[in-house]
Amino acid sequence: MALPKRQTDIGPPKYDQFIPPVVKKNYGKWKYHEVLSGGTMVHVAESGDKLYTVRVASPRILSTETIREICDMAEKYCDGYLRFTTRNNVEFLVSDQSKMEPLLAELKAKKYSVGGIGPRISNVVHTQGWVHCHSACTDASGLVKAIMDDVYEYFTTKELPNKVRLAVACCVNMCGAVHCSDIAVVAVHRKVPTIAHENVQKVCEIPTTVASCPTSAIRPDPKNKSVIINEDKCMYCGNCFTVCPPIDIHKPEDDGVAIVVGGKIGSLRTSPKFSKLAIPFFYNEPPRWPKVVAAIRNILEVYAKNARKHERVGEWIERIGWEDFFNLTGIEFTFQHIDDFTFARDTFRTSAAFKYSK
Amino acid sequence: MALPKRQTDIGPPKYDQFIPPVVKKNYGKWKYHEVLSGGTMVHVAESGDKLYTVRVASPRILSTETIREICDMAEKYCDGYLRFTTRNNVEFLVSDQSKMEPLLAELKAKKYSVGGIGPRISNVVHTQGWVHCHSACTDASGLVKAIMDDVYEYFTTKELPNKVRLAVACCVNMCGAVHCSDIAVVAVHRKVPTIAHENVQKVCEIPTTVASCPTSAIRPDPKNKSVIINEDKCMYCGNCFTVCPPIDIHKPEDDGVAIVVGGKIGSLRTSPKFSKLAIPFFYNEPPRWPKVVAAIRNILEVYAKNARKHERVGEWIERIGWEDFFNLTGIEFTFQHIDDFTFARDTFRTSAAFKYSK
Amino acid sequence: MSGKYKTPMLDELEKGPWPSFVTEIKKAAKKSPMADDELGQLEKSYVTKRGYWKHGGIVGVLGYGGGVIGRYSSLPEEFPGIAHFHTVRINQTSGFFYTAKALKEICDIWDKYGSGLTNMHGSTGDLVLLGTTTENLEAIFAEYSSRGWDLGGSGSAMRTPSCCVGPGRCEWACIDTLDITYNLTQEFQDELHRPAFPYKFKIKTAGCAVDCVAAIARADLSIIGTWKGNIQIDQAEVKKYAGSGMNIQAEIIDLCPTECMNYNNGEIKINDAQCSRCMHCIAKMTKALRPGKEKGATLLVGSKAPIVVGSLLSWVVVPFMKVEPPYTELKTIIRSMIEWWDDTAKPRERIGEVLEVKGMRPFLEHIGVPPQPQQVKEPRKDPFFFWAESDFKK
Amino acid sequence: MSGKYKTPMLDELEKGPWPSFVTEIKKAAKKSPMADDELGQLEKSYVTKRGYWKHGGIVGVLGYGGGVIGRYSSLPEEFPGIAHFHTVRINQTSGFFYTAKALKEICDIWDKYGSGLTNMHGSTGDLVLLGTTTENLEAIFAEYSSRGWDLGGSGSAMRTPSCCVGPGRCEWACIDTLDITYNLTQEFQDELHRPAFPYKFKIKTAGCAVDCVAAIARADLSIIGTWKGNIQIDQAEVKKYAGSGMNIQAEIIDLCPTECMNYNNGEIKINDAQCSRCMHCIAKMTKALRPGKEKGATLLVGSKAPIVVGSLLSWVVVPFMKVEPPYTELKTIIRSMIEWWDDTAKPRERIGEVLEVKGMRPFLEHIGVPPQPQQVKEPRKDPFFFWAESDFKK
Ligand code: SRM
Ligand code: SRM
Ligand code: SRM
Ligand code: SRM
Ligand code: SF4
Ligand code: SF4
Ligand code: SF4
Ligand code: SF4
Ligand code: SF4
Ligand code: SF4
Ligand code: SF4
Ligand code: SF4
Repeated sequence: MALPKRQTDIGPPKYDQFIPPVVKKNYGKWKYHEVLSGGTMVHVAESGDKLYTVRVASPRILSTETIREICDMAEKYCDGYLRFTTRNNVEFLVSDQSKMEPLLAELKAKKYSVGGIGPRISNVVHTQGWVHCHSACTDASGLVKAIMDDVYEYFTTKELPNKVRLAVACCVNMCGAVHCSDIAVVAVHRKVPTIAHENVQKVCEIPTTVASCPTSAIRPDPKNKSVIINEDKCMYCGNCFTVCPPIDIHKPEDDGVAIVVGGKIGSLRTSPKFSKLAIPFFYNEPPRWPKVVAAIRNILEVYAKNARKHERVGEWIERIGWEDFFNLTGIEFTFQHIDDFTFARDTFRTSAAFKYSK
Repeated sequence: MALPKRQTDIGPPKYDQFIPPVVKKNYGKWKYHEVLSGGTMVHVAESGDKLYTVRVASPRILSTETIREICDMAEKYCDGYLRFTTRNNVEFLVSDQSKMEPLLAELKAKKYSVGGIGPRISNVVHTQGWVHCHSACTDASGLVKAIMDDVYEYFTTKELPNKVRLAVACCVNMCGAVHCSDIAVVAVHRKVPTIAHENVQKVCEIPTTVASCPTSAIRPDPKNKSVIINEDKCMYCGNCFTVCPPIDIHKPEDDGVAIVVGGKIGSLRTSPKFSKLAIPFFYNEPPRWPKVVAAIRNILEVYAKNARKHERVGEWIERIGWEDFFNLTGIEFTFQHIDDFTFARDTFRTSAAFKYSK
Repeated sequence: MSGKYKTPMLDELEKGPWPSFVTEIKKAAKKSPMADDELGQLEKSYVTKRGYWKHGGIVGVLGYGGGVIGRYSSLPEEFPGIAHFHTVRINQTSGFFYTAKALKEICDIWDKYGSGLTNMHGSTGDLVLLGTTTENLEAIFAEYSSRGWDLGGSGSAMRTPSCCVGPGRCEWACIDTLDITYNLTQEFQDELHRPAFPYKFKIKTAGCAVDCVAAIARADLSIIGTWKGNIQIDQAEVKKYAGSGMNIQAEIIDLCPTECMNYNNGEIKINDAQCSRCMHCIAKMTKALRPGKEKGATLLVGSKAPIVVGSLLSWVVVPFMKVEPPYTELKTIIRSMIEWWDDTAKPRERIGEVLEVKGMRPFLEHIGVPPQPQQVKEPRKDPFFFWAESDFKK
Repeated sequence: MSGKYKTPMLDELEKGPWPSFVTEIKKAAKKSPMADDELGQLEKSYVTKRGYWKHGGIVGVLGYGGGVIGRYSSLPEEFPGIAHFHTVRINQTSGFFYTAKALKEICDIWDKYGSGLTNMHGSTGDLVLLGTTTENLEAIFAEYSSRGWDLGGSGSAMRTPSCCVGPGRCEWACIDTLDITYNLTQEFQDELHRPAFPYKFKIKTAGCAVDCVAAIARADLSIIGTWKGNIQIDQAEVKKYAGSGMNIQAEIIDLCPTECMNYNNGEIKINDAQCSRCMHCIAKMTKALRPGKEKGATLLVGSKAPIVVGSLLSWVVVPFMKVEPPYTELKTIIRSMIEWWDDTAKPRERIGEVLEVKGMRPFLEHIGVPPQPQQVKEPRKDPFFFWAESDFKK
């Protein structure tokens, strides 16, 4: 069968072909919204028109079969109009209020999870993991599934002081929003990479490899036409592996994940914040990483219990101080917590005022 | 005349020989104090005993003649007991309240300045300047005299929202507390040093000289047995001059001073803070540096008018934001204000929330 | 076709209430041997705790330098279906709006040429088609492009711009995020498809400082909507919030970072000159408070992930500019930014990293933006600063 | 003797209410030709806007490596009196306490051998004698040391420790600053007088977090008094403050950084577990509030001036330790800190600079202090962290 004629440099189709009539009519003229439940809301336009949204969880990896099922429902209840959110949920865009109940009923019947709106946990921003990436030091999708099964109530119904944004990155490249998340998981190595010297000369550019190391741990080894890694300087970032695959950073028995907390993105109240290290290491324990899941729940519950209304995790911690975060969560403070990288100087405490540990 | 026999490694005489009896008796057992006036206070011990203090300004450079005069008064009114403060004022330690009035009267007659206690300006921490240091890029004592003459009312009587600590450093070595002062003056160069190449090889160690440069602007010049400075990298710190005098950093016509603000030392309320650049440059205008003096008064008055009670200059600025500091003081914001040194990254604004300029 | 592998580990992840990616892979595996082998290899990863993917080679479509991530199993004998398992990045629509019809068509093509698995969406924003072979790439491209879809970016190129839903649904949108994103994507077609930059360059546009697209954290250029002038207050609605039990003092006034609000006699007053437009009060009292009327955007530059000198958040460069069709001023300044970066960066250096190394001044001078206090949290602390000849002339 | 020079510029600085250093120099110049030439050269500096001092050469007294700063005029023909104009650093007493008798004796000797000018005191704390010649140094040393005074430090050595007035007058002193300073000065006599360190090392001791000696900003080791347990409250005095017009809510409660205070029914309550011991409330209500009873000190390390990588403030290393005579534990940990620095630093590298380069861990391990959240403002942001073999054994 002949292929259709290819086009180049056309960019994506224009969005206006995909927005429902009520949006077209009220484009940029929205007045307010109301959250109706953990997964539904209504936006009211200046004209009085209303747009109902039903948000549904997605594992992000979607089969075409599931997409079609979703599309079928969209056609049935909202003239085929739907969108995805920036956190990979599905949103049904309903113009006709009377369709809401049947839509919700069908979603329930088909076991879709409605939620993620308001001061709750929404979907987890995450990346490829063992599913697709050569760099992965854990699996992202599995961690997400295990975590969300556990905190599920906070997606669907239960409220928190404010939104809690979770993320998972399967290596320190951090193709997600781990560096600015309320609570996030990032996979880390803990051992110096081993070098398949015989392959280095075949596959790698030595100068590029040497230059790739942020801590200058790599120097050329002209004798072996390879490179040498200074064990004391290497902090296992894997950047050398990215540019030179024979430098193997993967050590299944020593690899695992760290938990970071307190990041945020919006400028509301306080400036955007980076996440900071809470727990430096858990071993990979597929399929359900129980210790990681328990640790996240612990942090979440201590936050839920202690934070004030509208306080994000990072805002709460900054109010009470990190000393107290460690006090309250019972998390052990280790040498790994003390920064010795780019920002170190600015993280050392330069004040005689601080709280003691219990 | 034969010299007395020298002793070594004896350290200073023990303090207990110099403290007045009331202090000896109540050592470590003070209960509270009261500020009686801009330059007097009383400390009350648990025993009920009282120690009166009269604080007197000092130019820090003191002739033996003046010291003797001060000592005479100390003998007359407080059994010879006196001390100096950490900011170089003189304190008469009076045990007998009835001596206070005559002491104050004599001080007044002799034109001593009583003050510096409470929410006021105290003495200016400063350093040698042209009086004694080879490194000086301005004179410290002269600047201090000019500034204090101008803000004198805030030393003796007038109150401010809180203490305002001034400092003057005659070069970026900063032998004072400029880096953590409410308002301070630091002398700066603005031109790349000139090198007396013929002397370099005589006086300097080339590797030390090269290593001394924080921005790696210096490289060896083997041909001339000297060094070369990369003009683009040099930020005129003068560290090369410290280790290699033939590299002359002094350019009287281009040198001058910068004003920094917002530093603090104590941990009360907010953490100690570094001072930040307010005005990058004024020419040296001895003997009275009128523009510098006017600029300090401007900042001081804007602070006095706008800050809340107990707010230090830096606390006030952080509450209103630096945008507003520049708004309110009318100081121009320049490229020099934007950090491009060690801490740069952390000073760039990473938030969508900020105030506009007028 | 499916069920070639026993997957006890992964089966665990079909339990529980959250939708299961394993179920999705199994669904695809019913039709696609690729998906089935993916399942098998993934189970193996779960057992041995490591991935089995080789570094990607360079694969793509004619005339394009990116848009496809090459991926090969390191166990091709064991899992022949995924010997090749490339992903195809398709430009999503602005704001991720679709019709069922369009999506189904996308699925049909994908079932024909790929694994039947997708990522809706990738972290950068693309619609990601997960797993195909090198020989199918041209066909895939022809099918999609003929229907109006184009490839996204990869490699040292502009990446697919992305944005929040903005005026498409949100009452706070100060700029037309959807239209800006569409226009910029069109403007930079060449830069998107033919990698010639020092490294990747991402653009994200948020309608306001709430930043629902993480622009400030994940884009080399972050465009964030804002306003000048006074927050619009509807005092009647304020009273309703109070009536419905909101503690306005504690929840709104006390949390205003600039302390520019007060609440007295049931009315909110705002000293707008002091407001930093942080969006807190508006977000929590959406019926009563609305952004001011003069709309525009703040441009921030430089955010990225931590490799290799630590994460960066974007820095304020242009505090306020009008952003209106045809976006000429915006496009010009973006081109100027990229030009400076392109001239200055070493390979694999992001614009934020270069800016940190070179300092703000040369960049600001190049793009013609004056220094402003809004660009910094605070002025410098050290007394070491440069002077240019031009400073002496003043 | 005096009046050799016309000094119109400097004469300007005799006007105005603040005491004049020019007057001081003139007073000395009446007796000392050195002081007169100092005046002349200084006037010249005021005219030409530059100093006329050469780099100091190494001068000193037998058996000591420091304590004297060599200084030579670069215009010795023009100003022969200050061809040599060295300063002598004399250890001040703890807390700068003197008797008139002792001070007069100091003056008598100085008039005999020097310019008659002093600095009361130098920034580090020394009693600085300003201006003498090389040949007088031994005599000066013999005269002072025989009367119980010793030289201060200079060069790559321990510098004269310094402290606030502490228990000598202040109700907030949590440690005996005067005694600690005296003891440490005695303990480190050798290190003070014979430079053998990589660079200077300064110790400053403050009785509490108010830090009236700028310990946290200007000392390689900052010892700052503090307490454990509850702030002592005298509610009757609280009522008196309220009665005398203090707005306790605004001035005290609202400014407490940890929000651990409240004021109700005329009483102050403190949740001491949350108190960071910042000293604000105590300082502003000294009659009503007093530090807790279990006293000790926080040790912080590393502050310095900006040359060359930017200023540092001291970092918390030991959050709390008892500091009591004979201060054995304190002396041991200081020796251990210095040992680590001495072994690790490059020449002219201060301990704070080394710590920044090497990271906290090797230092803490060397001195035997465990990692604690008190040592940081916040944990690290990047995911790049080291593991030691010892971490795996756990
Ligand atoms: C649909 C979506 C935009 C899109 O284009 O897809 C969206 C939509 C809305 N966001 Fe958002 N936000 C969306 C991602 C984000 C993100 C980005 C992210 O998470 O990566 C953020 C930044 C998070 C951060 O700061 O770390 C975000 C921070 C907020 C906030 C700020 C919360 C706070 O106080 O810190 C609000 C305001 C609020 O909740 O009061 C908000 C409010 C809203 C409103 C109410 C705006 C409106 O009037 O329509 C929308 C529905 C609220 C809800 O979901 O609770 N949205 N929102 C995104 C939904 C993701 C999801 O599936 O859950
Ligand atoms: C005498 C002296 C100690 C000494 O050993 O010499 C001293 C003595 C006292 N200080 Fe101080 N401070 C002295 C230098 C300092 C310094 C150090 C410096 O300036 O280099 C500071 C840190 C400044 C900073 O944070 O930048 C300092 C910050 C304070 C504060 C904190 C003010 C604030 O709220 O930020 C207080 C408490 C207060 O004023 O309420 C204080 C309070 C006091 C008290 C009330 C303590 C007491 O109960 O005796 C003493 C008299 C108060 C006064 O002068 O107003 N003292 N005080 C120093 C006098 C210097 C001078 O001549 O003016
Ligand atoms: C597919 C995707 C993850 C996902 O599951 O969504 C992804 C996947 C990869 N990223 Fe990414 N990145 C993806 C979004 C991101 C993001 C998030 C974003 O764009 O908002 C980031 C963080 C933001 C940033 O740009 O810094 C990100 C930061 C990185 C980095 C670190 C770059 C840096 O300068 O710090 C690398 C490493 C590199 O480029 O060598 C990287 C490299 C990679 C590579 C190409 C692996 C490599 O080393 O060559 C991954 C291919 C995985 C695969 O086999 O499919 N990816 N990558 C995302 C792109 C999908 C899309 O087009 O929509
Ligand atoms: C006399 C004194 C200033 C004063 O007028 O009080 C002083 C004077 C000099 N200092 Fe200082 N420093 C003095 C206290 C300080 C302080 C403050 C302190 O100790 O609290 C500092 C800042 C804190 C610190 O230690 O960082 C200080 C930081 C410096 C530096 C920068 C050191 C650094 O690591 O950043 C230098 C440069 C150097 O060592 O090469 C320096 C160098 C000098 C030299 C020796 C000049 C030189 O480059 O060789 C000055 C000799 C001046 C002269 O001719 O008399 N001086 N110096 C102070 C010592 C008097 C005393 O013993 O009491
Ligand atoms: S975070 Fe790392 S492992 Fe995960 S998709 Fe990105 S590059 Fe691959
Ligand atoms: S893993 Fe990172 S730190 Fe270690 S050698 Fe490789 S590039 Fe360097
Ligand atoms: S600040 Fe500079 S010029 Fe002034 S005394 Fe110190 S080293 Fe000398
Ligand atoms: S003045 Fe400073 S920056 Fe310039 S060359 Fe000398 S040491 Fe380097
Ligand atoms: S970023 Fe602002 S405009 Fe965009 S969806 Fe979020 S709240 Fe609305
Ligand atoms: S937008 Fe933010 S700063 Fe402005 S009034 Fe509202 S809460 Fe205050
Ligand atoms: S530091 Fe504390 S103890 Fe020492 S004088 Fe100041 S307030 Fe008193
Ligand atoms: S000492 Fe500081 S933190 Fe503690 S109660 Fe008083 S004001 Fe609050």
